[in-house]
Order: sequence, then structure tokens, then C-alpha cells
Amino acid sequence: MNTKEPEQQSAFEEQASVILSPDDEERLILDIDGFEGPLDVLLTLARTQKVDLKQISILELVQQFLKFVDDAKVQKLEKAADYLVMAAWLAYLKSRLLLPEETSEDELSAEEMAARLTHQLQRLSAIRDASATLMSRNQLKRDVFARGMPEPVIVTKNATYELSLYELLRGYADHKTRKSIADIRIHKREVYTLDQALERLRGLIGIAVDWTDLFQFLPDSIEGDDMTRSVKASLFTASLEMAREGKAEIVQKQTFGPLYIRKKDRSD
Amino acid sequence: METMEQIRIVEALLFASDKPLSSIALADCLPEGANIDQLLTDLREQYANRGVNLVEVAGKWMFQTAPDLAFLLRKEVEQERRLSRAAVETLAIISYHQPVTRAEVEEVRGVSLSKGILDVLMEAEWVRPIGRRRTPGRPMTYGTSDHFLVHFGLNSIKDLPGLAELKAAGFLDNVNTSRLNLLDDPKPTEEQPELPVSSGE
Amino acid sequence: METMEQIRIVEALLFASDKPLSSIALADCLPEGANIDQLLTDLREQYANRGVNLVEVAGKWMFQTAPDLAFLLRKEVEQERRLSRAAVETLAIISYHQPVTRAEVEEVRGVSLSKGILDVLMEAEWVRPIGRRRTPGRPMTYGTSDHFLVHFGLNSIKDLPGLAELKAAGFLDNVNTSRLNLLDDPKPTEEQPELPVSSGE
Repeated sequence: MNTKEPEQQSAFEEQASVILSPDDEERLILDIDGFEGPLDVLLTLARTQKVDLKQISILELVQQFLKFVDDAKVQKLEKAADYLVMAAWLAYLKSRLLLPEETSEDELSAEEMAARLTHQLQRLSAIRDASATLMSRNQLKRDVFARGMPEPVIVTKNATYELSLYELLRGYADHKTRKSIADIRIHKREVYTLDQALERLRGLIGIAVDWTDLFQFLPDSIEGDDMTRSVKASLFTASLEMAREGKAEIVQKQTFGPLYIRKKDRSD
Repeated sequence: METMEQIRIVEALLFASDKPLSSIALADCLPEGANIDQLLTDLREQYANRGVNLVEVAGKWMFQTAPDLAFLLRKEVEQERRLSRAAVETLAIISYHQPVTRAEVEEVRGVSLSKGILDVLMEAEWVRPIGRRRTPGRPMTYGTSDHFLVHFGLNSIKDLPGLAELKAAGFLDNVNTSRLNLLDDPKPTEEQPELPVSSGE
Repeated sequence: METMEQIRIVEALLFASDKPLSSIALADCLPEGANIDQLLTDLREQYANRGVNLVEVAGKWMFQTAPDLAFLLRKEVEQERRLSRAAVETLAIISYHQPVTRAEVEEVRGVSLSKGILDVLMEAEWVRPIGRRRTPGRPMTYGTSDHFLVHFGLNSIKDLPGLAELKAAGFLDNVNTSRLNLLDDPKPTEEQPELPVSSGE
């Protein structure tokens, strides 16, 4: 590994010399606010080299980054903490890349450090591409939709009560049934009472001179079959009552024939 | 655009909608001149024998589990609360007599309405205030909601069977028919002589 | 029971639900011996060209609108604020690297994770704690939920786009969390799914 170092070293320098271009550096007037951390800056800078990420010049990248931090740290030192740490590490890397490598069992070679940084940048780049792909997928509730009116509604308030059309109709029918029975009880038929009939008969019988058909005494004002029947029944009962009292005489000449009534004055 | 493509669009819109859609709303998403009624008829036809049917309720369209498979969904339904008999009767009276005031419901039922009943019916979103009577006190009138129609699968309140039909269906076996005819058989109506409540909805 | 009848049942159950259903849950509603996998395959076939498709997500099945109709149905999602770039990246790292610790996410992005980001992702129910790493400090590890799979229409984590390529390039190897200290060798850490957070649905 150690023996290869000079070669690798030169490779980096070559690369750097090929790619380094003052135009690129000048174009990069960067602000920390626009970035998601030092790796993001490094990735952006690396892309300005317009080569495959595997081919980037680490030395150039280091210089670009150090310049970027120099420009930025004046304004935003607090935010720049991450950037300063990265800058320090990159400065160390740069020195390792430029100076002849000390052999060490424990430490990574400068080449390996650079390769690792490249790997990190590639990884971030790849995950960004992946995240873009992921977010461009058809997303539920944005591009594709599930059933808008799910039927086994478990949480919806609307469905808290259960009632079938049958039960609703049954309820109305039951109500109607009960109501119709209640009507029979409540709606009493109007009647012509016995007292009313007696009063009427007593008043009218004195006026009539001779035998008179009982139903001649029907009041004019009655309406309806029910009421007529009630009046006839009451007048008939009243006539019997007056006959029992001895105040009237009744004659019926044939079955179902008309009833004749006349006053009977006992005092005569 | 081909008819099949238009049918696909109507199908997707109806599937994804959280409420029934009118044919007008559907037509808005289709190219001008699309025959939406024909598309809906075709789609209904295509789903006629499937596990899900396209149905028209309250003048709008929606997908619904085929009636013969409703038993599959009953598991969840069992947890639901049941309405009291008084609530069912009140709901029935409101649906047949609407628009109707609270006092009228009480008069028809012959008992006063306990406080919770109307609340329950409104919470179930079956009953809603419709307007106010133009009578002293301007009492609130109540009627049934679109949700009521959807729930009971009715296209209109006029689809509720009349008393004669109830009798024919055996619902009124114990009632003397001649007597029944003397009772008022209200014709469910949708007209609203009342003063409208804030049109909200 | 005929196959068509069984398909109708599966169709009704899936159509009625707005969440994916497992084939096991579906089989519960079918006669014993029904070939649920075949039924699902058939049903998917029948709906392949319709406006609604049957898809397999998170190992379960659901109907959803056809992807090519997204242009008609697309909604700017109101409640879900648009995710920040940091949140999107974090979500991607968690989904591709899971189980992954907070420090590892920070390492990949090269920046510390601001406080709200994981909260947002967990609130959206896309990310959930999975267990703890068996390393000093026993850091919590994170992964994606079934809800994440359903949302992005994935059947399993293995279906993440570009997963194979990322893996082949070595980008998903263990992340060395001694961040900014690239001198250390990455030591593979072993995941121990202790403290499993409720395995829930």
C-alpha cells in the first residue's frame, strides 16, 4: 500500500491540474443558507467539475470548499460549525495528499480517505436520486385514491344508529294501528238523550190535538243517520215513559207500522 | 376520447368520491359533449352482477355493496346503537308528514316528545330543520335529509309507500280499513311553504 | 359456491374498505378451501383496464383509482404540508437503510438532523421506531411503516425503486457513524430488534 502512494499522489495532482479552472471557482458565490450541510456543499461543488462523481478532483474540491467557508464564516459563524469541522478535516486531508505519506499501520492512507469522501458524496447523490424517484411515485390521496365512501364505517358518526327501511315502515304502521284504535275510543258518538226527548215531547204533545205520528216530533236540525237513529230511539223511549206516567196514549195498528201518540189529561 | 376511457373516468370519480355525485358534477370532468347519462347507464350495467353495484340515490350516483352481500359487512354494524321505538315512530312521522313542527309530531303521536329524540335523529343526520312555520311563535319545522334517502335507499321522499301500499304489504293487518280511510293519509311532500332556514348544508 | 360468487364476495369486501385487506382476512369470509390467491389474481385481471385497479400493497390488497387517471383526480394535499427537502431526504435514507439510527441518517446527509424532521415523518405515520441498536448508548433505530408502503404503492421494502442498484454500488452498506472522522474503520453493527414497538396491524 505504501509503495503505491507516490503514484496515487500524482494521479490526484494530475487530475486536479486538468480540471481546475478559474471560471468555475468564480462562478461559485455561495451562501450557507441554501445548503443542507457541508456534504451538500461538497456535492454541489463536485458537480461543477462536470465529471462523473468517481472522477472528481479531491484537491480541487478541498480548495473550493475552503474558499467557500472563508467567504461564509464571516456572516454565519454559528451555523458554520459543521462547515468548520469539515474544513479542518479537509485541510488535513489536503496536507496528507500533498505531503509524502508517513507509513502508519493504524491510519488510513490519504488515498483511502479521499476515496471514502468520494464514496460519501456518491452515496448522498444516489440517495437523493432515490428520494426523487420515491416522491415521484403515485402517492395515495394525491395521485391515486382509495374508496371515498368506505362502507364498513367504523368511526363515522353517521353510522352510529342502525335502522332499516322495514323498521321505519313498521314503526309508522304500528303508530297508525294504535292511533286507529284510540280513535274508536275517543270519538264518542253524539246522542239525543232521553231527557232531551222527554222535554221535547212534553212541549209538543200539548200543541197537537189528535193522534199524531210520533216521528212528526223529530227535530228539524238533526243531521246524519247516527243522530237520526239516536233521536228516534230517545223519542220512542220518551213516549213509553210518558205513557207509563199516564200523560200520553200510544197506538200502533200494525207490526212496524207508525206509532201514534196523543196527550192524555188525567185531570179531565 | 373513447367511450371506454370516459367510463373509466366516471368509474374512478365515483369510486374516489366521499359523497354521491350528480351527473352534472361528473360531466364537468368529461370532454364536452360526452353523453353522461349513457355512460352511467353503461357503467351500471357493467356492475349489475358484480359484488358492487352502481346505484342512483337522491338523484346522485354512488357505488354500493350488492344488497345480497350486505351480510359481509354486518360484523361492524353490530356495534351500532339501536333507536328506541319512540324515535323510530317520530322519524316515521317526520318522514311522512314533513315539514312538521315538534308540536305537530306530539299531536300526531299523542304524547309529548322527550328531549333526546329529535337530538338523536339529527345526530344520525336523518332529520334536519327545514324552516319556520309562518304561524305565531314561528315554530321550527323538520324534515328528512338527503342522508336519510341514501340510508334507506330511496330516490325521493315520494318513494315511501303510502298507507294503501302498507296495508297491501301486510303492515296494517290489525287496522279496520274503513276506519283507516277516515284517518288522514298525508301525501309526503317536498314543497316548502315555510320560511327557509339559512341555506347552509 | 361458484367461483364467480366467491369473486363477488372478495370484490365487495375490498371495494367496501378504504384500507388494504390481507388475503387471510378475506379468506375468513369465504367457504373453506376457497383458493383466495387465485381469486385475487382473477379479480386483479378483471380490473386491469378499468378506472379502478386492484393492487397489492404492504402485502395486502386494495382497490384504488388507476394511476393514469391521476391527472384528473390529483389533489394538492391540504393537510399534509409539503415535506421539506430535508424531510424527503431523511425519509429516503430511513426507507433504504432501515433499520437506521438517527446518527446514521446524519452521517449520510453530512449534517445534523433538525429536531422536527423525525416528528413530522412519524406524525405522517411513515416512519416508526423499530428497536434499539446493540451498541453503546443503545440508540433507537427507525424504519418505515406499512402505512408508508401503502402510501407509495409498494408491496414491500424490497420493491423500493433502485434498491438493487444502490445495494450493488455499496451505498447501503453499514454507515460509519463516527461522522467527520473518516479515519476509523466502519464496524458492522448488529441490529437487535429489542423493544419492538407494537408490531401493530
